[in-house]
Amino acid sequence: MQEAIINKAKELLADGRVDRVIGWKKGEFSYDITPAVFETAEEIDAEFVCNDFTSANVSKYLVKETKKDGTVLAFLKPCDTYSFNQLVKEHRIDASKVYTVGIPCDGKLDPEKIKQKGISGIRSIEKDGDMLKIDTVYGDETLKISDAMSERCLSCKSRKHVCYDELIGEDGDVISSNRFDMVEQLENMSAQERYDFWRSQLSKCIRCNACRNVCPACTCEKCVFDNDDSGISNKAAADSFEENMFHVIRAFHVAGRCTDCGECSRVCPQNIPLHLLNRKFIKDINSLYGEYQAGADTDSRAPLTDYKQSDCEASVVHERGVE
Amino acid sequence: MQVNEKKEFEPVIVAFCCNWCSYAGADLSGTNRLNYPTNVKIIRVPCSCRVNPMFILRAFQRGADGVIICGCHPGDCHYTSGNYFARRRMTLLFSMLDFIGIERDRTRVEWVSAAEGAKFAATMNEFTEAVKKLGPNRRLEDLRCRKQS
Amino acid sequence: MSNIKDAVLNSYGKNVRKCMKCGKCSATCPSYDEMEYHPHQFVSMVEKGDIETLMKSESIFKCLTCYACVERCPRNVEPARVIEAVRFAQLRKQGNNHLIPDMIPDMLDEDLPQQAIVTAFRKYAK
Amino acid sequence: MQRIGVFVCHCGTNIAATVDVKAVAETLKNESGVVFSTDYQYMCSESGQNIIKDAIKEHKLTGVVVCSCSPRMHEATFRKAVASVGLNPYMLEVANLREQCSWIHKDIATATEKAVILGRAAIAKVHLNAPLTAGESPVVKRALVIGGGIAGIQTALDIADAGFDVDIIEKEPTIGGKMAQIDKTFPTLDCAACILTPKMVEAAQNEKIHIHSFSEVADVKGFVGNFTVTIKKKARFVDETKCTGCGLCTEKCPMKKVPNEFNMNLDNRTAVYIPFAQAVPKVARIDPNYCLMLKNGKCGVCSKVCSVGAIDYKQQDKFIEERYGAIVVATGFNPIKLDKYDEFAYSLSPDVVTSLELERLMNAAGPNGGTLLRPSDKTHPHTIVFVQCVGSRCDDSKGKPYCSKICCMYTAKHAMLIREKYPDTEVYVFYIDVRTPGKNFDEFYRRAVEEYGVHYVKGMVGKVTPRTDGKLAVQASDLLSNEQLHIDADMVVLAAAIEPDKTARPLATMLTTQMDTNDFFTEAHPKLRPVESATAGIFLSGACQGPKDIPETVAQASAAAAKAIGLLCKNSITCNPCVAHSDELMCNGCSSCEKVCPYGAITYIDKEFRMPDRTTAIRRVASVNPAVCQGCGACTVACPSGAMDLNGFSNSQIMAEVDAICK
Repeated sequence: MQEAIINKAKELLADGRVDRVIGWKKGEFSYDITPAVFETAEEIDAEFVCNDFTSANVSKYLVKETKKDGTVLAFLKPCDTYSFNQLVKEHRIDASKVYTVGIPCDGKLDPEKIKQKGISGIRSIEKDGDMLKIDTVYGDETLKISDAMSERCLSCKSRKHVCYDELIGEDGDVISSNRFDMVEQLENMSAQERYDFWRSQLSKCIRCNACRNVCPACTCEKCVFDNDDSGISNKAAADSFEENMFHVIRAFHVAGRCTDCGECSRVCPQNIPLHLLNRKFIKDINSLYGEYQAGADTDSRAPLTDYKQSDCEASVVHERGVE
Repeated sequence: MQVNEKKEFEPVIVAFCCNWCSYAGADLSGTNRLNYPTNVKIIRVPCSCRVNPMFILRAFQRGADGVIICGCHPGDCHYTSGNYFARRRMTLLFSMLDFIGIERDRTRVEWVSAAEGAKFAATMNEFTEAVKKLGPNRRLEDLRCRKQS
Repeated sequence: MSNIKDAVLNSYGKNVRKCMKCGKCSATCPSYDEMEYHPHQFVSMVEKGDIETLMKSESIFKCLTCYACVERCPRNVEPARVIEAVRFAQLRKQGNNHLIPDMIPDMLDEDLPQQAIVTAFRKYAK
Repeated sequence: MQRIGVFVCHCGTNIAATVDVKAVAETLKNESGVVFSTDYQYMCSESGQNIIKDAIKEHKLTGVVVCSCSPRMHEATFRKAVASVGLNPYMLEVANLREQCSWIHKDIATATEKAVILGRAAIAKVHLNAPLTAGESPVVKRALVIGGGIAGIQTALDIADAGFDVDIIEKEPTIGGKMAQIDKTFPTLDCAACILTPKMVEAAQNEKIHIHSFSEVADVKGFVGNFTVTIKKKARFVDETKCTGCGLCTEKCPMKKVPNEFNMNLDNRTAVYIPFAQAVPKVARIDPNYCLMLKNGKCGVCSKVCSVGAIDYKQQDKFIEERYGAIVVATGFNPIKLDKYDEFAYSLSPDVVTSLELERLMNAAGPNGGTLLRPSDKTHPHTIVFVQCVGSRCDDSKGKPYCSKICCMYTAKHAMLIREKYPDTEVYVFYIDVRTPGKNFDEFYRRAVEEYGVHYVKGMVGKVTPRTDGKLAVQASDLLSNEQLHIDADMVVLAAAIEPDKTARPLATMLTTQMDTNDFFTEAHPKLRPVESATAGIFLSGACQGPKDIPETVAQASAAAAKAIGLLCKNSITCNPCVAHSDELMCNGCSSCEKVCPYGAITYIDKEFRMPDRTTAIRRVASVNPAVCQGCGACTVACPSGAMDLNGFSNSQIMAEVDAICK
């Protein structure tokens, strides 16, 4: 797979179809991967990777990349194509400056999960059937792939690319996933239990802003939290309220625009399940205003910039069974 | 912080009222001398769609115990569609606040027309009563702000 | 005096002041000619507190409770319910006009069905 | 830092009785930025305004807070006052101490406490106020009148008289409205057609007036001075420009059993018809529900006989768009449906009729050529019972809560006309109250009683039972003699309540005007602005605003016309400066705001920006047209980055108010 992708990148660079390539490069460890821009075949040969750990969503980087001259080649996993579409819809990406190549994805691995199994000193990881063979400095280990798979990939919503100029491999389908199960579980708790749950989660927040910085929906020229005139500017949470407020406002700002790519939870150093806040909005929107998948297209109206006269009243929230 | 145990809890309630219907409705309940508690303080906005979720969170942060948004009845918005957008925004926000465990009765949307002075007063009485029952807003308040007063 | 008025108004449960004195209740009443005081008079007399007069009148038992007036009253005053409230005020004067249990054995007819006896207590209590 | 002056009004005792105004002024003096604070009996009075003006000059105030009545009442007054001494009018805020404090609270201590907080909120807002300047937008010199009854006709004539073009939209095939159906008018008893039809003709011939008959309003966009209205011209299957109104088609039409709505369905018309002889425009219309050609494609007689070829079976609804500076609503009324009132046997007997049906029965152009006959057997009625207040003055569950206003007078008229024409007929009128406020109205009613011998009975009819002998057994109460009456009547006439036309509610939604719970349009002020709606540029004429008789309707129609003319005379109107604006440095160009804007005021431009690294970049940013923006603020919340903000109600201003209240 990686070979096919590298060849494609080099081919498009060589015939001048694109000027740059956005992909992933290896970090200090094999599982420690960051997005990167490559301008030459040499750079690609030296550093380009695409493996089970290249899970970062590169679509957000195109906001800046398409401001520059020339065309950029982007390799997009199915879930990345939703983010790409959404950004095109919001005029944040100039689609004419991007050449998109859809690449297949069977789910990415989460190094954190592997480490949580007590496996450390990882040198390399290889797939073997539904098992992982892990070579560590302390000897070989094995692990079931499903135990190492990213949480978000376990509840993957779609293996279908919603947009691409070219596709490597076969296209998949939209999957009926179980992604709202956890939201539902929380909904069924009492208010006090929910409060305790979120307090225990959100109090871990260190306001590193990683969730915001990685989010493909958070591409504001100036974030309200950085804007002294917004009235809610806030660099670091000083108390429990502000921990709540930051995440509620962030979730609200991306409501109806969030494609549920799950980057926020992936990058959270404190492992806060932030995607649950976004999914709550998605679930509510689906049930109250009809199924809507942000990024599935580039022309439909987002649920929060749309209305029906027959919409339910806000009191539906108050009329719910469990308190 | 000194708390006078005997004193009845007096909630702080912020009411956002749209200029065309609900603010006029509030005026009408004044003109008709219809009582509602002093706890309710009204902020005039041009339309219910002007109410940013940030305002509501800010109110809670600064120590409000309840926030109510009043606008024209659906279909009667002075700006045609503002209250429809407000309705979606508030529904989702309230649902989210509920999701993180904030008591539902602290938030409310009510449509009050310029002719409904009685409804405005009744709504404010009810809402204040409901918030009183919940007691002080501890789940969402910014403790720093409370201490200063 | 005012106690009776309060009791009547309380059991009536609505607002007699809603009456606009159109007289449609009396216009529609099938027992009109039987009654000394007519439905519209009940409403205005109860409002004035002149209830003793009504309680003494046979009119409270002439009302058929057919609810024609309730159906047709434009103001939803429901005069039949006013009459009913006055009737109850009269019937429920415990100790005054009710039979005393001790009196019953002498009056009891073995053949009388139980239900008839109970009904009779209510109906002929006066 | 602003230099703020606080002015606390006593409003006589309206505020001062419940709020310790001195204490409020004293406490607010200590707020940051407040350099002057005082109280006065009546701030809105000239001397009160002078106190404000003097203080602005003396203390060099940059902001003013008036603690008085509702800003809806006197904000404009105070803005004018501060502007007269050179302070920007938008540097003023009003704290509502009367409607929202003193009038609703009783305890002085808590009311005063609240008053201080309201004052603080206003001060906090003024700190962040910025001077605003109002722009101007042009006025389209053309008016639209919706409804072609007497109200609409009068309004249109007056506007046209002033020299402006005016369009009438009428949903029926002819203008004229309810007045065209009425036989005689009170209190003078002159014939309605004799005074109405000349006006209809005048409207048709006036070159400034353009009548769109058989048309409806399909859509309204825009705002005062610049409305764009889509008019739906419904297919009448007759070419209006060709038809001469000769009536030959109506004579030849084989489909003759169509209920004639002009005569309240008391007789029949043909499928192709002209509503009545004096119809304007006098153009036929084919009723597609009955026309054999349109239903099954077999007939075509009208098309054959029409010498000008006006019949067009393929005609479609047509939509036209027109721009107006002012809109007058004159949608009128209808009698209510009576199926809820079974006790009067309206649906059981044809001899129980509504008053409007009686008008047709008595009219020379009516089903009986002006002779009053019972609909059932066409015999002369000898006893007629009139029932007042049918469905009016009811509890909400039973009918309309309001008085329909016109019934007392037209019933007196009917009773009088019947007694005059048929002295052998006994007429009973059952009333709850007889309401005759109006010039020569009570005299008129008294004449009915004294000169014409109409039996007025204080009481109500409880029940009407049709008997097999054709009589109607009427059971009623006579409250004054305290007896129940039984009358054998030949006819019963019901004074049905009137209600706004059904088209009014959807129209109000399109116009974004307000209605009360009964669907009557709400006026901007019940006493001082009775013919304007709260929405600028929309005026109210006739019974759409509340029940009215003809003289009152005509008076209001002319008043509405005067208001509309006042607007059309202006070349431009001052815009509301409290409009949205976008901070281009923060705008993402994401189009969220554009999607929620009800006025289409937001467009996007590609703009070049200097970047921090001295390069330039072109970005798509939102731009608001201040003449089109009405300042609702929907965009400000839709904007994810907070680039969009609203003048006069900015994010920071509202948050400052929130903070002041929650402190």
